[in-house]
Amino acid sequence: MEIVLAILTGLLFAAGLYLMLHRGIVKLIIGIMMLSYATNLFIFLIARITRGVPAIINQAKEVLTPPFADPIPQALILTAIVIGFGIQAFVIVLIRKVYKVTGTSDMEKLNSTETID
Amino acid sequence: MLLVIIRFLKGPTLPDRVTAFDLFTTLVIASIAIFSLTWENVNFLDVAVVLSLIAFLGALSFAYYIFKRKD
Amino acid sequence: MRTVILQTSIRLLMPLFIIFSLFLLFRGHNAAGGGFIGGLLASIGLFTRSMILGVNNTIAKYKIQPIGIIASGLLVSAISVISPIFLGKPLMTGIWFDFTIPLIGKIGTPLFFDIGVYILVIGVVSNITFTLSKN
Amino acid sequence: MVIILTISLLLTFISIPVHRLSPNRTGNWLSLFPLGIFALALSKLDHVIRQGSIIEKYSWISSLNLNLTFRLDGLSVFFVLLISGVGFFIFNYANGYLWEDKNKRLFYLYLSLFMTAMLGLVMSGNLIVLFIFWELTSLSSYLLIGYYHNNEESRKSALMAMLVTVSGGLFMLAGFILIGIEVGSYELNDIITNINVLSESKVKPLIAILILVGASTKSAQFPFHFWLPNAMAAPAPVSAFLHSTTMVKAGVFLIARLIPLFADTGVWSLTLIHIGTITMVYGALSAFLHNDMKKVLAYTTISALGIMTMLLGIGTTTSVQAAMVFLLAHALYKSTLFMVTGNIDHEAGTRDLSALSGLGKFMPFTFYSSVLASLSMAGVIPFFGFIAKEILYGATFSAPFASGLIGFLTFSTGVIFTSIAFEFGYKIFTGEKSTMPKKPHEAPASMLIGPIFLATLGLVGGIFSEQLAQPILHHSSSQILNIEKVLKLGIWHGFTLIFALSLLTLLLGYILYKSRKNILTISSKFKLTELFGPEKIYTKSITALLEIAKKQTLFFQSGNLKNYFLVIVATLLVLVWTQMLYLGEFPSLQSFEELTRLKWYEIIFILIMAIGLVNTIAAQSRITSIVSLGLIGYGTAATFLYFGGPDVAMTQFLVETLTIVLFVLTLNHLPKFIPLSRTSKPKLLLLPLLFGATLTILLLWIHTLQTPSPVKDFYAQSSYLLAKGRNVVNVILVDFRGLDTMGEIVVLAIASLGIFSLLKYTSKNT
Amino acid sequence: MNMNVAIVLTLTIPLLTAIAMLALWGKSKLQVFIGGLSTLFHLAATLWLFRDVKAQGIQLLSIGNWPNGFGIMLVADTMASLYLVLSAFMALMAYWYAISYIKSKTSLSIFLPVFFFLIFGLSGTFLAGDLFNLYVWFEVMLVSSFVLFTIGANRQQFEGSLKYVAINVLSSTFFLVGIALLYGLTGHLNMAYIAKDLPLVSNQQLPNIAATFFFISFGIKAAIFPLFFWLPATYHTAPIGLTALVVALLTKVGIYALTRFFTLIYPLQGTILQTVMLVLAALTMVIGVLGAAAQVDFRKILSFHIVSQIGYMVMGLAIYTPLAIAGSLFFVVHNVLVKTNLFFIAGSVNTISGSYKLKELGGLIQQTPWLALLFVISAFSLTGIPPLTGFWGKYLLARGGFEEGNSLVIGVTAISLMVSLLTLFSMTKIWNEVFWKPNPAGEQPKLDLLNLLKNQPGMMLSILAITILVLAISFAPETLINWCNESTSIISGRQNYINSVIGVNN
Repeated sequence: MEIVLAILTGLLFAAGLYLMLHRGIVKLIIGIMMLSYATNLFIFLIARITRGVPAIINQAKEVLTPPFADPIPQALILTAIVIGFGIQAFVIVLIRKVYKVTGTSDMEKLNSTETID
Repeated sequence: MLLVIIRFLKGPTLPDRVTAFDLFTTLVIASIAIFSLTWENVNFLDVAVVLSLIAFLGALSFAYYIFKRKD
Repeated sequence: MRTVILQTSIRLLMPLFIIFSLFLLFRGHNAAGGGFIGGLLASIGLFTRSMILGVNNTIAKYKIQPIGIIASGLLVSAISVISPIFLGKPLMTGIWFDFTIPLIGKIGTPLFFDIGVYILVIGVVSNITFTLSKN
Repeated sequence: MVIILTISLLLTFISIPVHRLSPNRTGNWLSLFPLGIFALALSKLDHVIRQGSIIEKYSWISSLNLNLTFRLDGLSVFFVLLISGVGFFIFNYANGYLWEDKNKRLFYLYLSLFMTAMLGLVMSGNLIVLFIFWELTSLSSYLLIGYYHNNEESRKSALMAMLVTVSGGLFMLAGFILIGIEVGSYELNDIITNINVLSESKVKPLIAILILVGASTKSAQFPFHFWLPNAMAAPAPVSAFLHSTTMVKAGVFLIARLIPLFADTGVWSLTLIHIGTITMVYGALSAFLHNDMKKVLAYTTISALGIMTMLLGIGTTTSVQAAMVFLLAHALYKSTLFMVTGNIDHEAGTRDLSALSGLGKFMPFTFYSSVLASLSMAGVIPFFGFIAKEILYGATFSAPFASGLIGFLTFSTGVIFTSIAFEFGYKIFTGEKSTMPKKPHEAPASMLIGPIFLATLGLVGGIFSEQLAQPILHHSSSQILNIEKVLKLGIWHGFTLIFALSLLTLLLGYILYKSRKNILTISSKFKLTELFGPEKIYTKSITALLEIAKKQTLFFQSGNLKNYFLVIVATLLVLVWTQMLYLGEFPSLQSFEELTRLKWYEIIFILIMAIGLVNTIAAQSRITSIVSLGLIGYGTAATFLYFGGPDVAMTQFLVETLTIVLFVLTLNHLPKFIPLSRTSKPKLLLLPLLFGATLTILLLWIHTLQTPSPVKDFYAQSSYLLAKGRNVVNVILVDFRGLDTMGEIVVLAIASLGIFSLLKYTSKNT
Repeated sequence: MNMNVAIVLTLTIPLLTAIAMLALWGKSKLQVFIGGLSTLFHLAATLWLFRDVKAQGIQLLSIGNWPNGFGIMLVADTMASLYLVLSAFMALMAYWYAISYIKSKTSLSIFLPVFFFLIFGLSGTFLAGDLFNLYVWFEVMLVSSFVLFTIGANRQQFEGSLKYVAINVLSSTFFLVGIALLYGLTGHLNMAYIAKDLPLVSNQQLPNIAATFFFISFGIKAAIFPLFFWLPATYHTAPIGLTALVVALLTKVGIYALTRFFTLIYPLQGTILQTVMLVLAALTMVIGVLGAAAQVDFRKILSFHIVSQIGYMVMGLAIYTPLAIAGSLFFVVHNVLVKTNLFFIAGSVNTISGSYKLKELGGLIQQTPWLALLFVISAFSLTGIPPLTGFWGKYLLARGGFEEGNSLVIGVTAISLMVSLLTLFSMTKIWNEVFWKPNPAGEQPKLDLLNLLKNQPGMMLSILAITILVLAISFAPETLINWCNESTSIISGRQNYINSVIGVNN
């Protein structure tokens, strides 16, 4: 399973980056989102995955006994997802603005800041 | 489930895909329910409930979009 | 989007959204859930309502001032973070009260922190969605 | 010595207030300061001569072992006297020269700053302190050369001077730092006491070269000389002060200062002799070929500086003494000539040698000083210049090697100097009055005091050389080499070969002067002055630099985000793979065997995600790709769920839905996909695939290692008992790692503020 | 119990102020007043913390009172507290500048809360003793800067910020991957624990690879070649008053993170990355300064210079001798002060003349000789003319480099000296064009210091204050050099840091 998921993660990374390399401004944001899935999966998988046992202490017990899913990456992912959400929402609105202001969605045409004049 | 995916891939129109997506969500909800039964863990069921509440919104927003586009 | 079915159903669903979100919030410490998830659910509810019944209607009904909500959410969290200082303990030290409330469980600063998160998320999401749909 | 610096610094600070109080007499008032310094230095002279150097040491930066050390010894007292003495006249001169200038208050500020720097430079007893003042002279010289900043030429010349001298300074700094590393101190005294440490150092020749580069740029040695003629864009007082008498001699001073350290290094004296000789000849020839009085003077200065460098390089007792004597003689006549030129330029409106004649009637005092200075320059008895020339010839013809060649070249230079002296002292003042832009008249008094006094001093100093110059010069040169042999100055040494040469110089000089016009006509045909030279290299390299700068900037900073991503990721991958392959230790395949098996529903989800992935990339419409993205998002959430993360899954579902809804809401305002984005697909796919593959490999690799996590175990143990929560993930979020969550909600708040501001406040001014 | 009140104040003051700014939305007078007080208090708190650290050594705050290593820890050593004081000082300056710069009320109402969130993020970044926490602080800081760059935006601002955001998203991705790798290798997130356990990892390549991810991620933030592209695309687009603090500190946060990571967690000595960093430092210096030489816009020149100067700091780190790292730290302080001041002056020039383009400017030496003087001090300090601050930075680095003796190091150090010449070249270009050249629009009315203070009070005050500080450091660098030395002795003796964090429980 890990191999499959690892390959999938790799593919997600690749696809995210690939989309970010496109000229279209919408693909940029889709790429960013995909990259964030990939990152989350990566963190999730870095600790060995455990099927089906969440890190929730049973009503009858006082401590968590193995096997259980490593809660730390999960907590990290939660934070990362939320931060990612904030940034993605901002970027979505930003590209909408960029498009509205510049009238182009071609990243290669957005280079007025780097001319020498 | 695969049939849903085929519909999704083939399209051909946007509403087709959206409907497929909605159906897909329903299927996910169902599978979570089954999963939760196999592992005898209630926590997973909550996820299904949440998903069922919000799945509605997804479809709604696409409908909204299609609505607006037609205007 | 003002079809009667939708309008009626969202009116019915709204309390469900709110109640379930509160349920998730308070239960979060012991089972899946928590302030963030609860807040998201509540705000999605609000958002759905505003899509169907209109933004202004929703704002009017729930008297929403997003910036104010964000501020109060942050404030609640910040207070729960800072308050242990006054007992001479480091930031965020969990302070628990002895009594328990049925359905919610023990009351302590981490819970307040989570409530702050809940409020903030509602504020943030409604801020984003309302400004977006108004624009 | 600190008192001297304090006075000078005070001068810098009060120059502007004084200007405010007395705008027309600023220079005169301020000149009292250098006069005071002169008197002070004179009062110390006796002490220095009798009891040796005075050293004052103040701790400055003890962690760097850096002290503010000042020393007043034979060498520095000579320079202090020179600087303050000439400085006194320059301030007065400037008062007249800049009478009508509206912005002169800054001029005095710059000039006093320069004087402070120069005084500090010659008195420093610590190499780093010396360097600080060294750079300050470059800086103030920059400001002074660019004083007429409305003129583009001035600005360019100022920049050129600064770039050349500062770049030399950098070499010098490197040299000083190396000395500091080798010896462990920057104190001149310590270095001299530990001379053997330096002598044994392997890098000593390198240090010598580095320092010589610094000295050469400052003292306008070939091939760094070209900034000096250009620096003539400065007002005349600046040229008379900085670019003939003081600053350009800083390099000579430095060489003299460091002779005790490097005299035994072959490369040191060889370089000095070569550079000095070339500069001397080159400067003299160039001077001869120019007609602009200031340029001519600049080139003769270059030549004279070459002479001093060469003399210091020869390094014998006589030659070092000759260097000091010549330095003084040169300072006296050259500053006079510069001021004379300034007067003529000021009152006649031109400084073209060929266009001037018959000025004597109109400017008698200027004429007087010019004649005297020229006579000294030509080396006529009994002027101080004569004494200098005698001892100069003596030193070169007795040089330890190649004395014939060096002596001959020096002699030829002397001839050229003489011919130029005829121009300055005779040609332009006599004969019929030529046509000039302005009606010539005598300069005001303050512009005459300096030239008259200094020129007369050239005469008096010659006659009474034994009484006036000998003690100072003896001590300055004995300071350099620890010379016991007493310097004897006098006019009459009997009919020696040298005396004959002196006479011959005058004669040949006159002949050369007479034929100058013809030679110039011929040379102008060949455009000798515009031939390929170091200045061309400078201008060309500046142009080339700008060209390269522009090209590389447009290349790297192309404005295309795609390229930026490519470069960044490529850098990452190159580094990661270098690291990976460097040790070449890969995990065996067997270690992967114990991985979890697949379940059927997982396969379906992974399939769905893969389909979503492909579909997102391939999608032709935006909505399709967004829906497919949602598919992946849900798939990811399901994965989290299956592997024990209900909280994460729930959050992912919610966030996913919300993001997609946001997306859809803005979709109407977003552009459609552009087909041109699909032009170079396969090529673009390569890097992302490699990137993905790398991360996959890393992920699997990590899995082969078994790492226990004490933190995880602690959370499992104490989540309920200590933090009173059964949901460990949530407890981590709100308690164990609550600060993360605090930051996270702050991020959300800021992002929503940002969206608010984007949508609300920018719609108007688009 | 580990608690330092100064750390608590350093973090809570900006947070509470930001909340207050949100709560007082629209009441700008009151907001500005509270903000002013709070920046002062924040500076006081950081100074207090700095004093504590100097007096008692490393200060800790274990958030949630959990045993060390299990909760999030905030750690203040000399380096961190020095950075904190610096950032608090710059915040104060930027605040004065901004409130007199920003004329629009709507911009101000967004600016104020975000500005304090930014300070919050900055303070957290320097205090973080936990890698993931560092990531969170980074994001707080970045999102604030995204917002600041887009307030009241024009076309250029939008374009610039889009690139800025996109590249930083990539950087954050690498950061997270790096954190994940280190967690996978050591099972810890606390930096001191990772530092302790990382050498024990059986595999030797994976730590190197993880370090590479961090290098790239922090390198992007610090704007090292070839990762700096976002900077010249962005920095010159937004109004200086709004983004001054970002411009002043963002890249230096990258340097801080690099220094922290490569001295504490992954000692750089003798690794491949050290060589890579040296080479890249040289390239950064050269490419940056050439970029500056090519530009003809006041702010663009300054932006490219930031890149060039970053090269010096990275060089100091990569040389990895105590003196060089101290030099690098000194250089950071110097550069933050001087470069920000130059940006401030550019903003002031823009307020006077209405342009940043060199060809549209001119004659300012006649118009405002005082501003010219202030510019000269900062500009020549930047180029390393002694005895101004830049010289000491340059000197420390050069001495550190030459002492090291390795030929590559010496080569890079020599390049760094040459680059300072090119820096001089482009600084004099600004001086030539803006101050010396006659104004193309003809002579302008004079503005003496009093006029300036009346027209742009906060702006001039902050410029003056920074200049005075720069001069003070120039003539008495002893104290700062000592502090830098002390910080680096703690860096080199990383055991001290590790012990302080771990030791309390053991």
